[in-house]
Amino acid sequence: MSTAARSAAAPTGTHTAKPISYREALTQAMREEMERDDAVFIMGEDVGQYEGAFKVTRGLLREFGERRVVDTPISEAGFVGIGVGAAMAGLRPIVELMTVNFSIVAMDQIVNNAAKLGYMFGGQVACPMVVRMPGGAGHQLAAQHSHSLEAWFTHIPGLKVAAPATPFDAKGLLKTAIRDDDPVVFLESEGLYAKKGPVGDAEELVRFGHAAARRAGEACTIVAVGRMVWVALAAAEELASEGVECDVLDPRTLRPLDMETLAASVRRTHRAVIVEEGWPECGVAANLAARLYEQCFDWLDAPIERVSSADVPMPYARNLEQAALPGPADVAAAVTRTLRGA
Amino acid sequence: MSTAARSAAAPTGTHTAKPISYREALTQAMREEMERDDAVFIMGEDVGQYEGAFKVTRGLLREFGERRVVDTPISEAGFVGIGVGAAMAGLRPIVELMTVNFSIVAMDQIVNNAAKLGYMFGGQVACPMVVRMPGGAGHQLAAQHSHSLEAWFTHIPGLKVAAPATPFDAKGLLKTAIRDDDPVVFLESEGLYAKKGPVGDAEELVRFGHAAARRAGEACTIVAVGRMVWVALAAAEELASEGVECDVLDPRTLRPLDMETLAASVRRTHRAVIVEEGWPECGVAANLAARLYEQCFDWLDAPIERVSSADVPMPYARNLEQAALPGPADVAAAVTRTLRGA
Amino acid sequence: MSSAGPRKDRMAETPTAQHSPPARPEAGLMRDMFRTMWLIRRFEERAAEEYMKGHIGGFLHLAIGEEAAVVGSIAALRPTDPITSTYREHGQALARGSDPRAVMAELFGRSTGICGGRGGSMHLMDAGRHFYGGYGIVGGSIPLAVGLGFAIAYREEEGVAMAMFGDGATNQGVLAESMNMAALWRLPVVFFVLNNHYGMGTAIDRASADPDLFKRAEAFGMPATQIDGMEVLAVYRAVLEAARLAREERQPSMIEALAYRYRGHSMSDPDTVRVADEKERWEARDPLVTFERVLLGQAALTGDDVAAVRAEVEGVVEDAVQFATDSPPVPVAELARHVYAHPWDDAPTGSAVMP
Amino acid sequence: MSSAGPRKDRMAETPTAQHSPPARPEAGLMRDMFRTMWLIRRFEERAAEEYMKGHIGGFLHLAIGEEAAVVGSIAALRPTDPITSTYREHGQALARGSDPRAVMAELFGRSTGICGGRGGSMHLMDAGRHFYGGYGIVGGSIPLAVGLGFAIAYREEEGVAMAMFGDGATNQGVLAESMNMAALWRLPVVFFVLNNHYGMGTAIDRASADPDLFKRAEAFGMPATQIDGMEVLAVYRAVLEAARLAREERQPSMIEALAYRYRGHSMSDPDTVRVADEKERWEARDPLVTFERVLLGQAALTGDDVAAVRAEVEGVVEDAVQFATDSPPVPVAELARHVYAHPWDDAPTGSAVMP
Ligand SMILES: Cc1ncc(C[n+]2csc(CCOP(=O)(O)OP(=O)(O)O)c2C)c(N)n1
Ligand SMILES: Cc1ncc(C[n+]2csc(CCOP(=O)(O)OP(=O)(O)O)c2C)c(N)n1
Ligand SMILES: [Mg+2]
Ligand SMILES: [Mg+2]
Repeated sequence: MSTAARSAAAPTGTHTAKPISYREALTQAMREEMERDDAVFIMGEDVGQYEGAFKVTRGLLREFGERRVVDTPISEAGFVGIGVGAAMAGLRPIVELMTVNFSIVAMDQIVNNAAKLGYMFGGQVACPMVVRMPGGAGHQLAAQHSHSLEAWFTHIPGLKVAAPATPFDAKGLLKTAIRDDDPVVFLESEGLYAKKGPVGDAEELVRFGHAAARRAGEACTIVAVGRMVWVALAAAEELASEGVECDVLDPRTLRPLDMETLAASVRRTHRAVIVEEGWPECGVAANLAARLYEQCFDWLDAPIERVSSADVPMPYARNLEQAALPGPADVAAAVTRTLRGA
Repeated sequence: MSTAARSAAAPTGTHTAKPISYREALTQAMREEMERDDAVFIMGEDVGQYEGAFKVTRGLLREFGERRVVDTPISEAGFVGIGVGAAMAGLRPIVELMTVNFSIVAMDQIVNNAAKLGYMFGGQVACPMVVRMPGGAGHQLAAQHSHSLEAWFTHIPGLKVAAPATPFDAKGLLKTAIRDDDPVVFLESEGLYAKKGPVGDAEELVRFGHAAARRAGEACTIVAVGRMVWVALAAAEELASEGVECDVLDPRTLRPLDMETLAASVRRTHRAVIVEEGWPECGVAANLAARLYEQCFDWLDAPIERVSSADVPMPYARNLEQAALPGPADVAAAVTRTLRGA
Repeated sequence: MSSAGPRKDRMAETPTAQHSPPARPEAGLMRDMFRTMWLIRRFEERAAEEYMKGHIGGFLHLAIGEEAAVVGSIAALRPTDPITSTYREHGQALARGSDPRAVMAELFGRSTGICGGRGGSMHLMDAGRHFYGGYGIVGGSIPLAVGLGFAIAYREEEGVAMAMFGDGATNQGVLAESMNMAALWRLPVVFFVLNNHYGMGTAIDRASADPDLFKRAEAFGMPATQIDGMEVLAVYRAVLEAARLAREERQPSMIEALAYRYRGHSMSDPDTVRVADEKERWEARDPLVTFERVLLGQAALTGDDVAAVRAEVEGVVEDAVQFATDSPPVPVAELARHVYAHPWDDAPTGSAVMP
Repeated sequence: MSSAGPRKDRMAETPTAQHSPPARPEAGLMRDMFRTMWLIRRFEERAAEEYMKGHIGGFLHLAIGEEAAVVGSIAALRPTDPITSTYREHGQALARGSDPRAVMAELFGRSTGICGGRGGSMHLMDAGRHFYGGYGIVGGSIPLAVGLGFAIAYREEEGVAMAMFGDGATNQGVLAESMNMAALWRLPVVFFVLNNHYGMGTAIDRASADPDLFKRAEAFGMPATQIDGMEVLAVYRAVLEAARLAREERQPSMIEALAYRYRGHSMSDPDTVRVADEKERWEARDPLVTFERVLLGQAALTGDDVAAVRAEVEGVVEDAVQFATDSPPVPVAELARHVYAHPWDDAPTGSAVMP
């Protein structure tokens, strides 16, 4: 395995000084883009005075004032729609939804307006809006507060969907999202806000549609999304101690999707495990599996394994929640299954 | 091929007299269930005086009165929520959404309340509600009125999802849905309302989780959902004239899903094509493909082909819309691809 | 750097001078309004014919009978004031000055259509004329207008955004959310309810606990009025005042215009619920006839003028139909065009990077 | 034939006689209310401690300071009148008579929890006592209460459904939709807004164009009042009248109870936005202290009684914590239990059928 690839396991940026948290990386991205372009503003519940439910907008109200950091009522459908209207007029709203769970009441605005107006009006207007929101489970927030809706958003043409796993990507992808002329659904992970790592400088954007190689290996390809990248890396670490080296890939954006990189890896390893935090039916893993089979059918030596959350609404009890969520052991077991008979 | 299987190509009921339309089959199911159980009522926009945007509730207001056929304002989130509350209290609401496109404004009620309350309250209450809605495209209704959201609903544990393709199933599945103690998302197809066929009698229910064999063959398995069953059958007809006989399967419900039947067919034919009306990314076809690969990996002689709508918001222009929608030629071509090198 | 917002080529059509509608419309403006009302009426009648012939697909929602509300309101705005509307919006586009050829070609689904054939009757837009589109989800376009108003306030511009929607849309919760935020933030927005007394087959008193819809604004401390939507000058005056409030005092408000659509909900609606009696009562107050009487009375028009207007719009509509008929279809190869603003930029390249 | 609705085993706990709360609460009822308020206060303070110790997970939202609004409103209903609430609902469950052991065990995520450990603090339900649950999506539970009211009307029963929600929830559009339908169909529903002046960190005047939330009902022709939510008897009287209206006249109405939560939004809220001054002003009117004064003044309670009540609830809460601590975890094998009402019935069998 090359040193370059190894270093990717704990991603190190090329440019930056001290590591910062995923949360601060996002704040930094917003601050820089707001400084760069007056059309960029932030809108959402408690993003101003309260500095965000997860403190991602810390300091921004003080720095940019109420014109550009707008506290909203609890009216997601309304203010996402306001974001769409403002974006049509050429502003660049960053709409923060407190969590992905609340995007569901605003879904019509995202799916029927943001995603479609460029197309249905023949390209007369664009919708350069970012809808940021943390998702995922793991904090015993139970059934209504534990969604991972990657699959729903990825289903929709007209949207772009980003799911950063590292501080570097959190910053770099968010900056790309803000400058993008299309509506971007930006899926953060509650469980990663405190995670530290290096970040790029102000012009070091992460382009959409480029997977990241998080670890290199030849035994099996592991594709993991968002927080699951870390679960996959933990599994890969464990497997490595048994001599099984996996290729760990992070698509970073699910729309556009870097199939070439994923397929190239699978053609090399002949095996794949896909790890997602969402539900299994019609999920992201099923989608990636279907597409990988289409491109790698003759190369695959074992069925692709999917590791997803249990097919249940998320329970509150800690032990049940842990049982429902994918963990490193589940991933390692899946890899082992693909190696059976190898 | 057996005669029994052949007859399934143009499905014939065993019990009924003259064929009726898919629309009338639905009306009949509701009428019979309303006669049978006073807890059953219908609620929705224009379901009463107007007799339904697609006339599916024709005659029901006259027969059952305003208590049981309730015209609502254009407030989908509100009245789906009212349905959930009424269902918790033990009524059996049939909520008609004028089309699936409008379910998006009610999505929170469906996903966060109907689907989850049985679980998150530890089984204290159930939600015996049916949410009926037609979906699909083909009438030049453009981007906001052409959704097929099978994948979204199938993604959600706690929901059951039915998608009838024939009048027989429209009636039999709807009756099962009404008597079911769980929330059922009942996806009708605008394009099938006028389709005629036999139906079962009052106690001839179609159980959930049983696929229907629509045509038998050994060359390739075609799995098709909802209206796409007819597209698949047209393709199969065409292919048969060239000597290629396909197994055409209709899952009828996507949750629960009869994987056994689908997998058994694929193990026999060694090839599969999946046809859906929705979008390709994170769609129903990707899901079925992923699951079939898991169960039939060693039997498959060619990659599973997916036939979906184009990955674009639906355009208005007739020629573009036709190009975006899956047709028999697309299905036949996909089958042919799976046979290449066979 | 950004290509978002109205495209430059369409922007060029926009008048640059800030034309302000006068407090009392002078004869020329009234004649324009009269002409526009006739243009809309004839355009829609002709569209209905073409629909019956199968030249137009999808849904076709006609606003025949509602021309006063459409024309009076839009005439009271500046041409740069952004508007959003519903699927019943041929009139809005025409009142804003969109080319009837491009509108008809859109209905025909041709490449010369105002949205390149992708939108159809329900989704007209003319961004260059600040007509920000017709939308199909009831209520869904209302917050977009508030967002357009937000952008005006953000940039400290002078505009006013108008959300136009039906009585039925008032029962979508997003209206309440939108009104609250517009009022809370004092955005320059006019909420214009075109109350035609029906949402599809449902009469307003069967859908709204209180059929006086303008009252919905009160809880948000927002001024609101109910006006006769069959009288174009009444509509003009009310919107002029609402626009002034918005422009000068950053005070959003609501106008409820009472009107009626003569036809069914769409071309496919058998329209069996509404009684003949009711229809006749409204038709007796036809906005075109009423306004013609006013103009003749004020000598702002002569009988000959009326005939000339009707002949002229007849020609315009006929020409539009001919143009649409002769226009080429949208190339199928362009199916995926406009899904994204720049489809090729971000195409995945397959080179995994090591961050 | 149907097993939907409240399960029979829980139903047994329901009192069968239709107990009607009296117009003026007699001493016994007042003492009960006083005790319940203390029970809630101590239960929540104790829950906070257990949360800090890590025995409770997820979010924990305390209603300390809001006890008068919770207890007064529920006391004014019959025990069979259905209620829905939000995630801040320990008090609602306890006021309805739910076993403190089962509630605390739910917070601990144990199998003995009132929802078998699946719901946690935000999702308590006691269907047998017609407490139809705490919900996590702001506003999302409001139409459910209207649906419960719908079912009462449908079956021509005597009940009243009460939707309890916060000031922040009034800005979810679904409230407007729900009020309109309740009023239009004359359903027996009470909309009870517990206005504690904040939605998380946002003060009401920064979220609502008009902070007098009860005005939202007017546009639907619905009676509405604003009351002192710190005074349990004022709350009792208002809800009693609203319930009477609903029960006897099928007239839904809205009550806005003004109150305050002493703690941050949830245990994880640093509560830095609200100023000490404001907190002190409200705490000076603490509902427990105020009510104690009233009861002592009326000689409905003695100082000894007060001490006895406090000692008694202390024991109850302690016992609940002990019970929760000693309770077994939920078996992991039961992870998928209750996803569907009858998980095994419709399991696919794999036999394709030819219809
Ligand atoms: C959210 C939503 N629900 C239902 C529909 C179907 N629908 C289309 S138009 C319409 C009636 C709307 O009535 P109104 O707002 O009064 O406008 P009008 O058609 O009278 O101009 C309905 C119910 C829709 N398009 N969107
Ligand atoms: C639709 C939705 N948006 C956002 C949230 C996050 N959230 C939880 S509670 C809350 C504040 C609610 O305030 P209020 O309704 O006044 O109730 P209170 O917490 O004061 O009791 C918010 C914003 C949510 N749960 N649901
Ligand atoms: Mg109307
Ligand atoms: Mg509050």
